[in-house]
Amino acid sequence: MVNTKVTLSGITLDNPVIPASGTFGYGYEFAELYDINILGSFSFKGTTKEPRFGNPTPRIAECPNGMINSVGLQNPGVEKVISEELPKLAKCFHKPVIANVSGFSIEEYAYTCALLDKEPQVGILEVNVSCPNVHHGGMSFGTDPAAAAAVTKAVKAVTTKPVYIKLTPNVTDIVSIAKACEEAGADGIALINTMMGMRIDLKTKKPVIANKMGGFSGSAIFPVAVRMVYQVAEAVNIPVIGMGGVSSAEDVIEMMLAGATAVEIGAANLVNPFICKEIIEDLPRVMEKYNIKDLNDIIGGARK
Amino acid sequence: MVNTKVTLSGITLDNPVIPASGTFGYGYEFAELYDINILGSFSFKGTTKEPRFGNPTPRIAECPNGMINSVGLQNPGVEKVISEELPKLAKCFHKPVIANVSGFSIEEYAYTCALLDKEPQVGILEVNVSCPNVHHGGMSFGTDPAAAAAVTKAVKAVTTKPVYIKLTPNVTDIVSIAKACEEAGADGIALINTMMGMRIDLKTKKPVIANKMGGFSGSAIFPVAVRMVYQVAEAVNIPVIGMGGVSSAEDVIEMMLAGATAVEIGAANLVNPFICKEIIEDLPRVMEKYNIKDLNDIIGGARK
Amino acid sequence: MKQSIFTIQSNEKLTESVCKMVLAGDTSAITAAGQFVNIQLKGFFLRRPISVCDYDENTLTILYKVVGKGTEAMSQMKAPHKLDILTGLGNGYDTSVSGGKPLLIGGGVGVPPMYRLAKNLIAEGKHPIVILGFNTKDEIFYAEEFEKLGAEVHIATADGSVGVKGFVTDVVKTIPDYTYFYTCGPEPMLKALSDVTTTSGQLSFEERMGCGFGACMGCSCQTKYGNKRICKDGPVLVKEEIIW
Amino acid sequence: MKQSIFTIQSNEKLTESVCKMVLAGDTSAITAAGQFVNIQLKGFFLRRPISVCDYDENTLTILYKVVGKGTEAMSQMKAPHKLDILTGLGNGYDTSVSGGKPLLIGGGVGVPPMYRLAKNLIAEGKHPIVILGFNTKDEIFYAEEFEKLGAEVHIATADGSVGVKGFVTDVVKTIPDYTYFYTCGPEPMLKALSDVTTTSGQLSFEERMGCGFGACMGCSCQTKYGNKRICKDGPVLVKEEIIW
Ligand SMILES: Cc1cc2nc3c(=O)[nH]c(=O)nc-3n(C[C@H](O)[C@H](O)[C@H](O)COP(=O)(O)OP(=O)(O)OC[C@H]3O[C@@H](n4cnc5c(N)ncnc54)[C@H](O)[C@@H]3O)c2cc1C
Ligand SMILES: Cc1cc2nc3c(=O)[nH]c(=O)nc-3n(C[C@H](O)[C@H](O)[C@H](O)COP(=O)(O)OP(=O)(O)OC[C@H]3O[C@@H](n4cnc5c(N)ncnc54)[C@H](O)[C@@H]3O)c2cc1C
Ligand SMILES: Cc1cc2nc3c(=O)[nH]c(=O)nc-3n(C[C@H](O)[C@H](O)[C@H](O)COP(=O)(O)O)c2cc1C
Ligand SMILES: Cc1cc2nc3c(=O)[nH]c(=O)nc-3n(C[C@H](O)[C@H](O)[C@H](O)COP(=O)(O)O)c2cc1C
Ligand code: FES
Ligand code: FES
Repeated sequence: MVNTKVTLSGITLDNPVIPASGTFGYGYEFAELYDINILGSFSFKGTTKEPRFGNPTPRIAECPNGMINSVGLQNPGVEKVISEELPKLAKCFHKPVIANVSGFSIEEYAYTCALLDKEPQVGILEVNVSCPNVHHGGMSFGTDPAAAAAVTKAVKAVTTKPVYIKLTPNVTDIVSIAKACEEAGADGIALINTMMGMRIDLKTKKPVIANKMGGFSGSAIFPVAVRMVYQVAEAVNIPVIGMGGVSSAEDVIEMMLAGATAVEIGAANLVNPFICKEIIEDLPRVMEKYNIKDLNDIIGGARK
Repeated sequence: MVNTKVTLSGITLDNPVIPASGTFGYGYEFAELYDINILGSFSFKGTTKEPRFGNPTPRIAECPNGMINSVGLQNPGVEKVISEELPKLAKCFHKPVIANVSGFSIEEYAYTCALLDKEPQVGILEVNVSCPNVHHGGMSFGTDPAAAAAVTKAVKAVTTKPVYIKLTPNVTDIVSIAKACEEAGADGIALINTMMGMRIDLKTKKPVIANKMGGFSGSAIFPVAVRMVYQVAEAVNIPVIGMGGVSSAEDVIEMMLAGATAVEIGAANLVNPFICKEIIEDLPRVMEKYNIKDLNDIIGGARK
Repeated sequence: MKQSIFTIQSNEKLTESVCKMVLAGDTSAITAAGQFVNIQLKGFFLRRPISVCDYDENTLTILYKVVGKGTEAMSQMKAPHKLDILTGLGNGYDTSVSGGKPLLIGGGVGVPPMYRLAKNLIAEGKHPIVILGFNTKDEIFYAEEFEKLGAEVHIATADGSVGVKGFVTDVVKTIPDYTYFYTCGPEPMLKALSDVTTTSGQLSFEERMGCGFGACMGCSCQTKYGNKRICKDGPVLVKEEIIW
Repeated sequence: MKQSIFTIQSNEKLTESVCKMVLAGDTSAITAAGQFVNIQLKGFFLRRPISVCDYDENTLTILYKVVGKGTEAMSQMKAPHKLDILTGLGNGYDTSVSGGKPLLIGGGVGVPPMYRLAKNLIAEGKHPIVILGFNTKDEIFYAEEFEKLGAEVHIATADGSVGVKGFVTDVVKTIPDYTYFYTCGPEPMLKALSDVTTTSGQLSFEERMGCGFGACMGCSCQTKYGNKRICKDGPVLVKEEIIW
C-alpha cells in the first residue's frame, strides 16, 4: 500500500489531486459524473466582490496541446457565491474546499476574503493575483513583488484561514514575487496561472478571441510550469501547489518532484471530465512503478 | 500567381521562410537534402567571440508538442566561423544570410558584430540578447530595456548592416524591451527565443537536462509567440521577424497576420528536415485558399 | 451527460463539403432533439460539438460540414474507427409548446437538428412545415429525408437554383398560419427570423466551446433571463429572452 | 541520410521487454553496421533513435527495448503500419581495421548493431568473437542468431544463470589473442571495456538527441580529437579519442 495523503497548512488531503479554479465550476457538473469526494480538494471558480459577466465571446481558442480562454472571471459575486453556490456545493462535496478570489483593488481582495473567511467549508483561500484577462485587474498585482505583497498582507489581516497566493507565469522573475508573498505572510504559493497567448483565424484574419488575447493553458505549458514550480519551491519555505498542463498521474509526480505538495488540474477537466478520477485511480500504480511508497518522500525530490 | 516576396530592411527575400538559428547549423546538413537556395534566408548557429563547447549533456528533453534544449551556444568562435564555416556555407547558399550573434558583455557583442560586418554574405545581424542557457550571459541583456538598448547601440556603432535584436519571451513586458531597442537604433526585432522550461525524469527523479533548465520551443509555444509578435509589431515601426512553434504554411500566415514580415522556423527542422521546403512549396496553395494574393498585404492584418 | 466510445458504422459525403456519419454506441443520455454531442479527435485538444441529427437506442447520426482541420479529419475516418464522445449535452428543443403547425427552419449546417425535431413533432401528431435554406442547388442535403418523414418541405436558395430564390425569411413570410417556430443556423439568419416571425419560437445558437458541459463559462451569453451558458442552458434559447 | 516511409512487416517480442521489428522500405542510405535510424512516432515530438540490427536492399531490422512511452507505442504497432524514418544516420563501425580476430561486445540493447557488424566481418573472411552481456537468462536475445552466422559466441549474465557469471569484461579477460574490439552498450560497460582491453577499438555511444543528423548540437561530446556530435561524427568513437 502506498500513501497518497499530503498536507497543506494543516489540512490533510487524501491525495494531491485538485481541480483548478475555473475549470470545475462549483463542482455540480462533475458530481453528476462521479463522486467528487474522492478529490483531494477542489478550487472553485474565481470569485470577485461584484458579479461579473466577464469578457465578450468568443472566449475560447484551440492551440496545439492546449487552449486559450478569456472568460474574464465570470461569477455571480461573493455574496451570491456564499448564499447560493456554497450551500449547493456542500451537498456534493464534504471536504474543505479552496476558495479562489480575485479583485481589482486591494480593498476588493480584502472584502471578498473577509466574507469567505466565515464559511466553514472553505479550507484555503487561493488569492489569484494573476488573471491575465481583466484589463485593469489581477495582472498588475501579480507582476510586481510589492503589489503582490500588499495583497497578501491585506488578505492575511482579514482571515485566519491559510492564504495561498496564485501567481502568473507572465513575469521575468517569478522567484522574487513568490518570495515577496512569503515575506508578507502567505501560507503557500499556487502556480502557474495561464500564459498570455493569442490565435488568429486565417479565414476572418482577426484574433479568434473577442478580447484578442487570453490565458493559454493545457499540456503545452507543462514544461514552463515545472520550471517555475522548481524555482519557487527552491526559494520559499512554504508549500507550493503546482499546476499548468497536468494531465496524468505521471505529470502529478513530476510536479511533486519539482517541489509541489499538491497539484491542480485545469484545462484537462474540460476535455476529459473524468481526468481527475482517472489520475487518482492511476496514482498508486504509477507510484509503484517508480518505487514511490509515500508521495511526501518525493516533494522537491528533483532538487536533491 | 501569388507574391511571396517580402523585404527586410532593403533585402528582398523570395519568401518569408527562414530556418532559425541553432536548428540549421551552417546549412550543410540540409544542403545534402535539398537545394537550400529556395529559402528566404537562414540564420546560422549563434556565434560568440570565443569558441564554446556549451553545456554538459544531456542537452535535450522532450515535451508535449515541443522540446527543451540547453545547447548553450556551442560554436567555434567568430574567427573560425568566418575563416572556416562561411566559405563552406558560401558554396551551398548564395543569398544574404542572417548572422546570429551572442555575447557575455557589450564589448563582446560589438567585437563579434564588427568582424561579421565585413562578411559580404551576411545580410542581417541578428543579435540574440535572449539565450536562456548561459548563466551569466544573454538572459540579463534581454530582460532589461536599458541593457537591451545598450547592446543595440554598441552593435549599431560597429556595423552598417541591418541589426535585428532577438528577444526572449521570459519577460513581464516584451513591448518595453522592443521599444527600447527601436529607440536605440535597431533596424528590426526578431522574436521569440525559447521559453525557460524543465522536465524531470521519473526514473532518476532528476531533471532530464544536465543544466536543469533549458529553452523550450516547438509548436507548443506558438500561441505565446503569436501574442508577443502581435504586441511588438503594434508598438514598433520597424520590421518584426516572428518565430516560435511555426511548423506549417498556415502558421507562417498566422505569424504574418500578427505582424511579422518574415518568419523563422526552429525546432520543426529537427524533427522534419524537409519542413522549410514543404512550407515554401505549400505557401502558394494556402495563400490561395485564404484569398491572399500578396503576403505583404497581410502583415499585421489581424490588427486592422 | 455520458462519456462513451462510439464505433463509426458509415461516413459518407452528402455534398461537396457536408458528410453524414452514423455511429453505434450508448445513446441513453440523449433526451431531446436539438441536443448536441462533443467529439474527441486524436491530435486536437478541444472536442468538436456537433448536433444530434437523429438517434435510436444504439445509433447516432450526425451531419457535419468540413470547415477546418477537425472536421477534415472526421471526413477521412472509416468504419469501424472508434470515437470518444460526450452525449446528452444541451437542453434541446421543447416540443410541448409547438402548437399544431410549427415552422422548422434550418440554414446550412443548422439543418441537422431539425430532422429529429420534425420526427418527434410528427410522432406527436403535429404538422411541421420545414424550411431549409442553402446557398445553391449543389449544397442541398437531407431535403428528401424530411419529405420521407411526411413533412411539408420548402427550400430557399440564395441563387434561386432550387425553390424560392432568397433566404428562409422570404419563405417564412409566405406562410400565414404557423403556430410556433424552431430554428438553427447562422446567427444573422436567427436574427432575421426573430424579426420576421409573428409567433414565439426557439432558436439554437453556436459558440466556441471549452468543455461543452457547463464547467468553464467559455460559451456564456447574456439574456433577458440572466447569464446563460450556450452549452448547458442552451444551445436553444427562446425568442423572448434573446438580447440581439 | 534519407527520409522515407517504411511499412512494418513484423513486430514481435524477443523477451519480456525487447522487441524485434522488421520494416520494408528504402534502405539505400544505410552504408555501415553501427549506423542508426530515427523514427517518427505519432504523438511524440522527437524521433526515436534506434540502431540498425540488419538490413538488405529493401528491409530493415531493428531490436528495441520498451523503456518509455515511445518504445511502448512502438511495441503496440502491427503490420502493415507505416513509419516515417530517417535512415543512414551516424558513422558506423569501420571494419577495415579489425584484424583477423576482432572482439564484438554487446551489452543489453547494445547487442543489435553487433549483429550486422558480425555478418560484415564474417563476409570479409574474419573470425569475430562475440560477447553478449545480459542481466539474467530471461533477458537474453539473439544469441542463436549470432551462432547461425558462424561466430564464436560467449555469454555473460550478471546472475550467472547462463554462461559466465559476471560482466562482459570478465569474458574479455579470458580471451588472449584478439586483434581489435567493437562494442555498444551502457556507458559504464564501455568505460570498463576501454580499461580492460589490450587493443584499440571502436565504441558506440548513446546521447539524448534533438535531430539525429548533425543540425542542433544537442548530442555533442568533447574528445581528444575535438568536439564531436554523437549523431553525426559518432555514434562510434575510437578508444584513443575518448575522454572519460
Ligand atoms: C452546439 C453546436 C452544435 C453544432 N452542430 C453542428 C452540426 O450539426 N454540424 C456541423 O457541421 N457543425 C456543427 N457545429 C459547428 C462545429 O462545431 C464546427 O464547425 C467544428 O467544431 C469546426 O471544427 P474544425 O476543427 O473543422 O474547425 P476549426 O476552425 O479548425 O476549429 C477550431 C476550433 O474552433 C471551434 N469552432 C470552429 N467553428 C466553430 C463553430 N461554428 N461553432 C463552434 N465552435 C467552432 C472548434 O470546435 C475548435 O475548437 C456546431 C457547433 C455547436 C456549438
Ligand atoms: C544512436 C542510438 C542508438 C540506439 N539504439 C537502440 C537500439 O538499437 N535499441 C534500443 O532499444 N534502444 C536504442 N537506443 C535507445 C533508444 O533511443 C531509447 O531507448 C528510446 O529513444 C526511448 O524512447 P521512449 O519514448 O521509450 O523513452 P522516454 O524515456 O519516454 O523518451 C523520452 C526522450 O528521451 C530520449 N531517450 C530516452 N532514453 C534514451 C537513450 N537511452 N538514449 C537516447 N535517447 C533516449 C528519447 O529519444 C525521447 O526523446 C539508441 C539510442 C541512440 C542514441
Ligand atoms: C476556462 C478557464 C478558466 C479559468 N478561470 C480561473 C479563475 O477563475 N481563477 C484562477 O485563479 N484561475 C483560473 N484559470 C486558470 C487555471 O486555474 C490554471 O491555473 C491554469 O489553467 C493552468 O492549469 P492547466 O494548464 O491545467 O489549465 C482558468 C483556466 C481556464 C482554462
Ligand atoms: C537546438 C536549438 C538551438 C538553438 N540555438 C540558438 C542560438 O544559437 N541562437 C539563437 O538566437 N536562438 C537559438 N535557438 C532558438 C531558436 O532560434 C528559436 O528562437 C526558438 O527555438 C523558437 O522557435 P521554434 O519554436 O520554431 O523552435 C535554438 C533553438 C533550438 C531548438
Ligand atoms: S463550453 Fe464550458 S461552460 Fe459552455
Ligand atoms: S542530435 Fe542534433 S546534432 Fe546530434
